[in-house]
Amino acid sequence: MDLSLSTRTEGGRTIVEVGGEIDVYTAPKLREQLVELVNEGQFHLIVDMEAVDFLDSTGLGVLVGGLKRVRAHEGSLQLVCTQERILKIFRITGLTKVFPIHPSVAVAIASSD
Amino acid sequence: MDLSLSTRTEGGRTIVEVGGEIDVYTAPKLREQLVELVNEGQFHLIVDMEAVDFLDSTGLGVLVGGLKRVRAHEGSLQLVCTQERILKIFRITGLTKVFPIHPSVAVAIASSD
Amino acid sequence: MAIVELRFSALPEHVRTARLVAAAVARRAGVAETVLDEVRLAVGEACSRAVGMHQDRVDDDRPVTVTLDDGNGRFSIEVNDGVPQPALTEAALAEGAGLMPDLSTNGAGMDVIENEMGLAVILGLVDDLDVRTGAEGGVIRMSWPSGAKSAETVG
Amino acid sequence: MAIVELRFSALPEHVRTARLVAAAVARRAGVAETVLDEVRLAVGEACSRAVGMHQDRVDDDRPVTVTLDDGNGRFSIEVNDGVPQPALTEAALAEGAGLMPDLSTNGAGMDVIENEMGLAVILGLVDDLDVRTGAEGGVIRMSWPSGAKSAETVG
Ligand SMILES: Nc1ncnc2c1ncn2[C@@H]1O[C@H](COP(=O)(O)OP(=O)(O)O)[C@@H](O)[C@H]1O
Ligand SMILES: Nc1ncnc2c1ncn2[C@@H]1O[C@H](COP(=O)(O)OP(=O)(O)O)[C@@H](O)[C@H]1O
Repeated sequence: MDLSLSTRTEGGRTIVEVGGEIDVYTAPKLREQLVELVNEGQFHLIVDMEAVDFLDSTGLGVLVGGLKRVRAHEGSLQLVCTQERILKIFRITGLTKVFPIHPSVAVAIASSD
Repeated sequence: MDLSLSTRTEGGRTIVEVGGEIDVYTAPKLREQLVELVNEGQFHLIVDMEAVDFLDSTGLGVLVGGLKRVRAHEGSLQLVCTQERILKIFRITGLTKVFPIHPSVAVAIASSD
Repeated sequence: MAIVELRFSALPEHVRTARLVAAAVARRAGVAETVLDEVRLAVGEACSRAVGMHQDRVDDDRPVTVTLDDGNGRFSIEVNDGVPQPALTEAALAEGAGLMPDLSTNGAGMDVIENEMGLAVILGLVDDLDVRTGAEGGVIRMSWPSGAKSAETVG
Repeated sequence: MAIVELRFSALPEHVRTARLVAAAVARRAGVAETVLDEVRLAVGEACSRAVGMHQDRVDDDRPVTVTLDDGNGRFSIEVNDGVPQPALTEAALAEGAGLMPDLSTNGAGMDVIENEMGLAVILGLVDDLDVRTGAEGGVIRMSWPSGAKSAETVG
């Protein structure tokens, strides 16, 4: 399955909804999307991963890259994820300590960063 | 997907309902089933292929083998199939002339052979 | 050139894997959705036949090789059964030697039907088809239009 | 022995095909459903890494090779990146040279994280793992229990 991307703003945050497979083939598109948002001056991002079927380290790398970019502008990058098999990959790589991970977009917006 | 097989009798015929993939790997199971029925003295068979996802020439070979077996006992082997992509394979190989193919089990039972 | 090659021990269980791979790579190469069923069936037939060629050769552990290539605006599949065979002569090839059983004839023995139905299906499905035998094994080569994407623009 | 081997040009698009094949063959080999996600992820990581090894080598058209083997009650996957590398010394291997970045350290540079996360995922997922480099290319070998079916009973 391919990658799908859609963005919207809500509560002062930009929400990036990602669906499908984030892997070595599709991750560049997600990277482009994040770079574009930062270039447009949107520094508070929430990446909603509830519709993601597959995530690998290339996808993690893109998320880490996005985090570095928003941080350079005092911004934030939070994740929405409840899928155990996706969470597991963040846990294995220790990235649960790097990203705030929330159970829903509403919770992510409500959270102070 | 694997092969699924179930049999029942109805209107003096034995109906073999086949589902899944009939190919070089699974066709032997279908062959065993047909041989078993003939050995049990059931010579009027209807093979219902409506739940078949994939059929190749090995499957066709098993059906032809079944036909030969029932004919040796003055029996019959009719097919139920409405799926265009399955029908196409019978057409390509000229087997539409060899097998009576019906749109439903009811029609197959009603047809005089 | 974007090439994918699958090699497998000549066992019926792997023919499915070959179908799966061929369909996935063909889809990615831009082969039309309506043609994918044909690709799946044709590669399955070619591989079943290849596996069958090994049937009476217990000591023969040469693999079957499926090569998928989406270069030059076409998606091509080559199946090599890995069973060395005497090469067919040009003349025999021209006559389609043994390739196309006359299944439409009423009197066609059903044994013939059973043995040659695989090639009959391939011949019925595939327009661009090439069959060769030789010391390197029997090779069936088939190809389909692969749509807009060329190998250079992919990736 | 039931072996399936997949070779592909070192392009990102083929990594999906490798995941697909590995999962299909693993399922058939009797690997538990709960483990299939791990297999899919691990082979994807190994292949992504292999493709990455080719990135700065334009002239290098050696393929990546994935070998799947369900012999001996285990399902094993070997990924060879096809990029000749100096062999690691035993000592370096024992120390896990460069394999396991210390991601739990707060100070770990995120560059390191990005570069080595693939191996970190594999190390986190796979119990039976072997990494080698050499003139034949870098090889990652992984295996999982393959359940009831042995190669002999299949088919
Ligand atoms: N192009 C290929 N694709 C997949 N597997 C291959 C390929 N070439 C060789 N192999 C595998 O690698 C193994 C070693 O064969 P290989 O090194 O090619 O022998 P040779 O060098 O004599 O041709 C073989 O068992 C074969 O299955
Ligand atoms: N070679 C390919 N391999 C894998 N996925 C591809 C490939 N080409 C395109 N895609 C995926 O398909 C999506 C749409 O690609 P596109 O080229 O616009 O047409 P299509 O949807 O028909 O593939 C992309 O998001 C991409 O992820």
